Amino acid sequence: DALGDITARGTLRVAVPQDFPPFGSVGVDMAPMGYDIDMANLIADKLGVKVELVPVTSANRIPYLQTNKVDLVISSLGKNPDREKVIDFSAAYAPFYNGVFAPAELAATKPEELSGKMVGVTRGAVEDLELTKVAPADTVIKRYEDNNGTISAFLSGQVEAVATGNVVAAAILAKNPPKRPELKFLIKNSPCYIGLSKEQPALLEKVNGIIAAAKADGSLNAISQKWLGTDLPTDL
Amino acid sequence: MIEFTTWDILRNLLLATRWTILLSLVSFVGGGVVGLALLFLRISKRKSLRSLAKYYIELFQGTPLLMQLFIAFFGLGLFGIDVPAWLAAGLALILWAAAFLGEIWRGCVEAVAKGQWEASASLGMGRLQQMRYVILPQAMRIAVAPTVGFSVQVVKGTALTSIIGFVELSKAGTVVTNATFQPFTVYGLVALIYFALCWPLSKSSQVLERKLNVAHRNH
Amino acid sequence: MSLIEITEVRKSYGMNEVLKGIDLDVEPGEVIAIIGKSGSGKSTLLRCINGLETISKGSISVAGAQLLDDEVHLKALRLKVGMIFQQFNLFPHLTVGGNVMLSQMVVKKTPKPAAEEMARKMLERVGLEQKFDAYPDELSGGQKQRVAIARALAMQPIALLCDEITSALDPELVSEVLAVVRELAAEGMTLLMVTHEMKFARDVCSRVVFMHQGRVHEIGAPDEVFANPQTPELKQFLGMH
Amino acid sequence: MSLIEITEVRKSYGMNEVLKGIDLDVEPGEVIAIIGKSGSGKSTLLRCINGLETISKGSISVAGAQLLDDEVHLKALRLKVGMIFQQFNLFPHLTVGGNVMLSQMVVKKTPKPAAEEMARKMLERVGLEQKFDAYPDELSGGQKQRVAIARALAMQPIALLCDEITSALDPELVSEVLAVVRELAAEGMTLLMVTHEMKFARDVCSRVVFMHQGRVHEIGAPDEVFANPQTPELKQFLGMH
Amino acid sequence: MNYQFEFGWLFEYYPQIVKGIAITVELIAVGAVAGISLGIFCAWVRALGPSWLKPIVAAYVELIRNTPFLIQLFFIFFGLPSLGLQLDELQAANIAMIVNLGAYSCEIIRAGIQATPRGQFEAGASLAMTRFETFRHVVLVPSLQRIWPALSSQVVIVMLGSAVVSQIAAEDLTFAANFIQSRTFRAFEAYMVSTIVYLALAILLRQALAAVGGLIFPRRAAR
Ligand SMILES: Nc1ncnc2c1ncn2[C@@H]1O[C@H](COP(=O)(O)OP(=O)(O)OP(=O)(O)O)[C@@H](O)[C@H]1O
Ligand SMILES: Nc1ncnc2c1ncn2[C@@H]1O[C@H](COP(=O)(O)OP(=O)(O)OP(=O)(O)O)[C@@H](O)[C@H]1O
Ligand SMILES: [Mg+2]
Ligand SMILES: [Mg+2]
Repeated sequence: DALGDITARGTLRVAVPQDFPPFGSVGVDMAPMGYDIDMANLIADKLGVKVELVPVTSANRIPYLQTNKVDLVISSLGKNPDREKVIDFSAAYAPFYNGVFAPAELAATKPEELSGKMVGVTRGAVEDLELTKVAPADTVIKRYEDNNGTISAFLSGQVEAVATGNVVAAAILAKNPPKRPELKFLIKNSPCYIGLSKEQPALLEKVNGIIAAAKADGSLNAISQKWLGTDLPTDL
Repeated sequence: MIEFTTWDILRNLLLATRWTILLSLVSFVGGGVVGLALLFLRISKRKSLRSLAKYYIELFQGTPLLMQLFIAFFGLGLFGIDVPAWLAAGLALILWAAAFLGEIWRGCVEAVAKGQWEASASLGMGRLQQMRYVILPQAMRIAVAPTVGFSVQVVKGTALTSIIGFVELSKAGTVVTNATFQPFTVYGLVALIYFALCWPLSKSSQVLERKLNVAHRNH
Repeated sequence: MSLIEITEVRKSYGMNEVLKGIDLDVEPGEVIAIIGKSGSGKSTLLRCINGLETISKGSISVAGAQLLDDEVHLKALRLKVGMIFQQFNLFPHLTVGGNVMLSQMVVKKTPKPAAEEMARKMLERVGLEQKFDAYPDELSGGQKQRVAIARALAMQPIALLCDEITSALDPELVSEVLAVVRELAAEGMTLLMVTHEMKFARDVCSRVVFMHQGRVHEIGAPDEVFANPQTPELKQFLGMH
Repeated sequence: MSLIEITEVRKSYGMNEVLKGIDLDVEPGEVIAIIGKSGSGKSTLLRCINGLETISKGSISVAGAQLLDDEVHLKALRLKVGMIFQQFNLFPHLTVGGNVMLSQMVVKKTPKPAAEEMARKMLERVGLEQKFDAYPDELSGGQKQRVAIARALAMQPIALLCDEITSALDPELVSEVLAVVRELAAEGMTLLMVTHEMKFARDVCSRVVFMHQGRVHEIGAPDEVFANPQTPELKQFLGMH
Repeated sequence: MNYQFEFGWLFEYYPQIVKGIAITVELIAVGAVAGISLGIFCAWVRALGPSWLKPIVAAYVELIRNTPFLIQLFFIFFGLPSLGLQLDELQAANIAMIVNLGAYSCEIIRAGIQATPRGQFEAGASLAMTRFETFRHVVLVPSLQRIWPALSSQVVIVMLGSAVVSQIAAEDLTFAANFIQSRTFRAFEAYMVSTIVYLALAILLRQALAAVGGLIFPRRAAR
């Protein structure tokens, strides 16, 4: 069983993003840092094991789990029924509001107004699935391999708008990029969950316990303050 | 927020280049070993072994390296084999390089005059002895230039491992681009580093080829 | 029992029958010249005796052992019968000494010093002891062929097969190679040689085999065969020279 | 004014002066044979006249126009002077007809039907009208050379340069090519030909030029030159034949 | 192994695959035609062209041959916009493939040109053709014929290399596999199907190129 393996091994292997600030990005020393990384550390800490961070992309994080390359996916993973068929989800550990972002000059206040526009999104992410549902048929959706691609495409003007998390856009804005992603409208409130392999009740229970405890003792809120600059929403 | 200086960019890219070099070496050496085995199969007396090698080569030369990487990475896991990115990358590159090296070397072995096989046979040597003492030493001379030439393809092939998440030079390039918003500079530098790795190899391959053609001496 | 017994040997390439039933017995110490037009199957016959080609029918035995097509038997055969080629086929990456030592060390597992001693002795025999450390491409054609002979001799065969060993040589170099062969013959080596050197065949050989269209067309002592050819084909062939 | 005026022409390859001051005037309709030992500069002279080599000193003019080393002048010159080579140099990827039509269409912009008509006429002239659709590798050497002649003629040159055009041919094919040249001469074409066919030179040519060490050593009517050579060099050269 | 293979998704997603194949085929068709044309031009420059152009073409060829296609692609797609040159992903992919094949085929074709007997150039010249006309009408076709097998292999290699254009969201065959994988989580099956399709495409492409060779080279011209 997975929990047994982890304790036996003494390390917790966690899939984390490195292209998705503020959840995961790199510092000048190329070391991963962000909300998800802190979360991974917190869980490993509570399990009493070392953490091994495995950088993944949105597109490949679920195969990582399916092929048992990692124990947990803490990679701003959103929940939907398709995914629930193949993996299990913990309780939510972070808030996430998907929205469509674009420079000031692009006018769009609701999905219908994306008609004819070119929108970049990361393939396989919740934004991709949601946007595909709500956008009009003549919206051109460009699906990039990873968030690096999506963000680069937006910043280099290859797409007019991107669909991503509000905090992601905020993190980009904070770095004063050449193109400023401003929120046009939200498409989904899709909190982040930790992904686990199916049928590992012991591990799931343990992780949920840790999340609940972290919510209760304020350590999760501290992470939120550090990376998102706000308190955790109460409904999480 | 942290600011990257150009030096930070370059330093991080160069650090990642270590992986590119290591991965290239592993693929090239591993590919060489497997390629040698393929070569022996390819020129074996048994038809079944020959076709086995032929289909292997056909398969690996006929499908994208990228797909081979994907399958090594995601596929092997399904068989319960735990493959970290570096292992999948190394494995796929080794198998891929072996297909090309095996084929290059077969050409070189076939370029050795038929009389050499006959003379060594009539001296009582077995097939392996013929290969070991007579054919390979001559084929190796012919093989040096194209083999060095192919090493350039290997170095460039390692760039694809970025797509299965292995952080070598190319992946570092995308990650740094996203932390700096300077794609032109970053990809320009990445290209220059690759050029600095590959160009000496291609140049020496050309020089070797010319040398061997001009001085057609055999020792 | 003869040293080499060739019985009813046939060899085809695809539909093309190149040897059409060859019978030939060679006694120890005999020197046999094989002559005949281009394409008559002379090389093919030698190559079959050495196992470089597999025969389609018939049998070949050397010193009582059958020629069979597996590595063990082939190796045993080739230890008894050496072969020398028109194109020398020296190993270009080895020195002259290395050429002569290689198969002793690899095939017979002779230790290096013994192999070297043997190599020097054989090179001396062909008059090339001073070329021990030269590479093949530093030698003239005649010297190359003498090295090839030394290389074959170093394996101490009981018979030697020579396929037009002087045909690739400039005329002035032919005699130095033939001198070596003549000496071998005098020392009692069994020799089967395809040759166009009629004078040499007449002087040195004990028997002459005339091949024609894959058959042994005439056979006999050189005096008979050359002075008194029986068939119009041999007459015509000799008339060409 | 002569058709071709060669004045004080010198040509060096590096330090090696191959033509050492050649003077030669060719009148319209003349047929000139150039003879001489190998290496005496015969080919080089022809190649200079055609602008395939640039001359180091002196001048060459054809029909009044100077030979200058730029594409416009060279093109004008080569439209006047055709050249035929020892090695035929047919274009292997084109049919015989294509070979003869190509330069008309490319250089002169002749429309295809007119070019084809001309090609057929010229091929008829060399007796190969039935080979229009054959490819060069289906022809004998003599046929190839006749196609090369037709190809040069199709450009309607006022003079033809021929460099040993029969030397690469088997003896039995030489006469079919010479017959074509003989006819051209009879029709009044100006011809400069390097040749080893002394009998042909004697029969057909109006003048013979003997070159020796990069100079015109003797020149004159064939009867004089062949019957009564003045210099020991020419005597020796003719003695060779 | 407790993994259950499942290919049911093929029915739902086959339009994606068909579209992916169409784009891959479009990429290689355009890439081959334009890339080989570019290669011919560059080979002409390097073998016979004006000397001021030679170093430029040489630098281009060396640069492309010694950097990964993926990086060239990123440079064109993400990098060039900061110089004001905005290309969509298909244009970028097309250009990257043309530029890539151009450099490789340049070297291959140049070898073919250099193997042309001197007499062919001289025969062209003596028929009053300019150097360029001689190249165009006399030298080119036999040169191409000489190196056609090598060139064909290179085209196949570039076709297989095109798999990375999915990285810039060009919806080629690999994109289709990745897309399906991200929706169905059937990574292994999706990649296997696309690998088989690539293999089939490679075999077909090889045959198509041989057929094209048969059309443009009517005879054993080269030697
Ligand atoms: N490997 C082969 N495959 C097919 N046919 C062959 C092969 N080797 C030889 N032959 C044919 O066998 C016939 C006899 O050839 P062989 O070389 O024995 O003749 P030869 O008497 O040695 O002639 P030469 O004097 O020219 O060496 C020839 O018709 C030849 O074409
Ligand atoms: N491209 C070249 N570079 C250097 N030297 C050359 C070149 N072409 C010819 N030569 C030299 O010029 C001299 C004259 O050569 P040319 O070909 O004109 O002689 P030729 O009279 O035609 O002889 P042949 O009867 O053998 O054809 C020779 O010494 C030759 O070596
Ligand atoms: Mg023979
Ligand atoms: Mg000449």
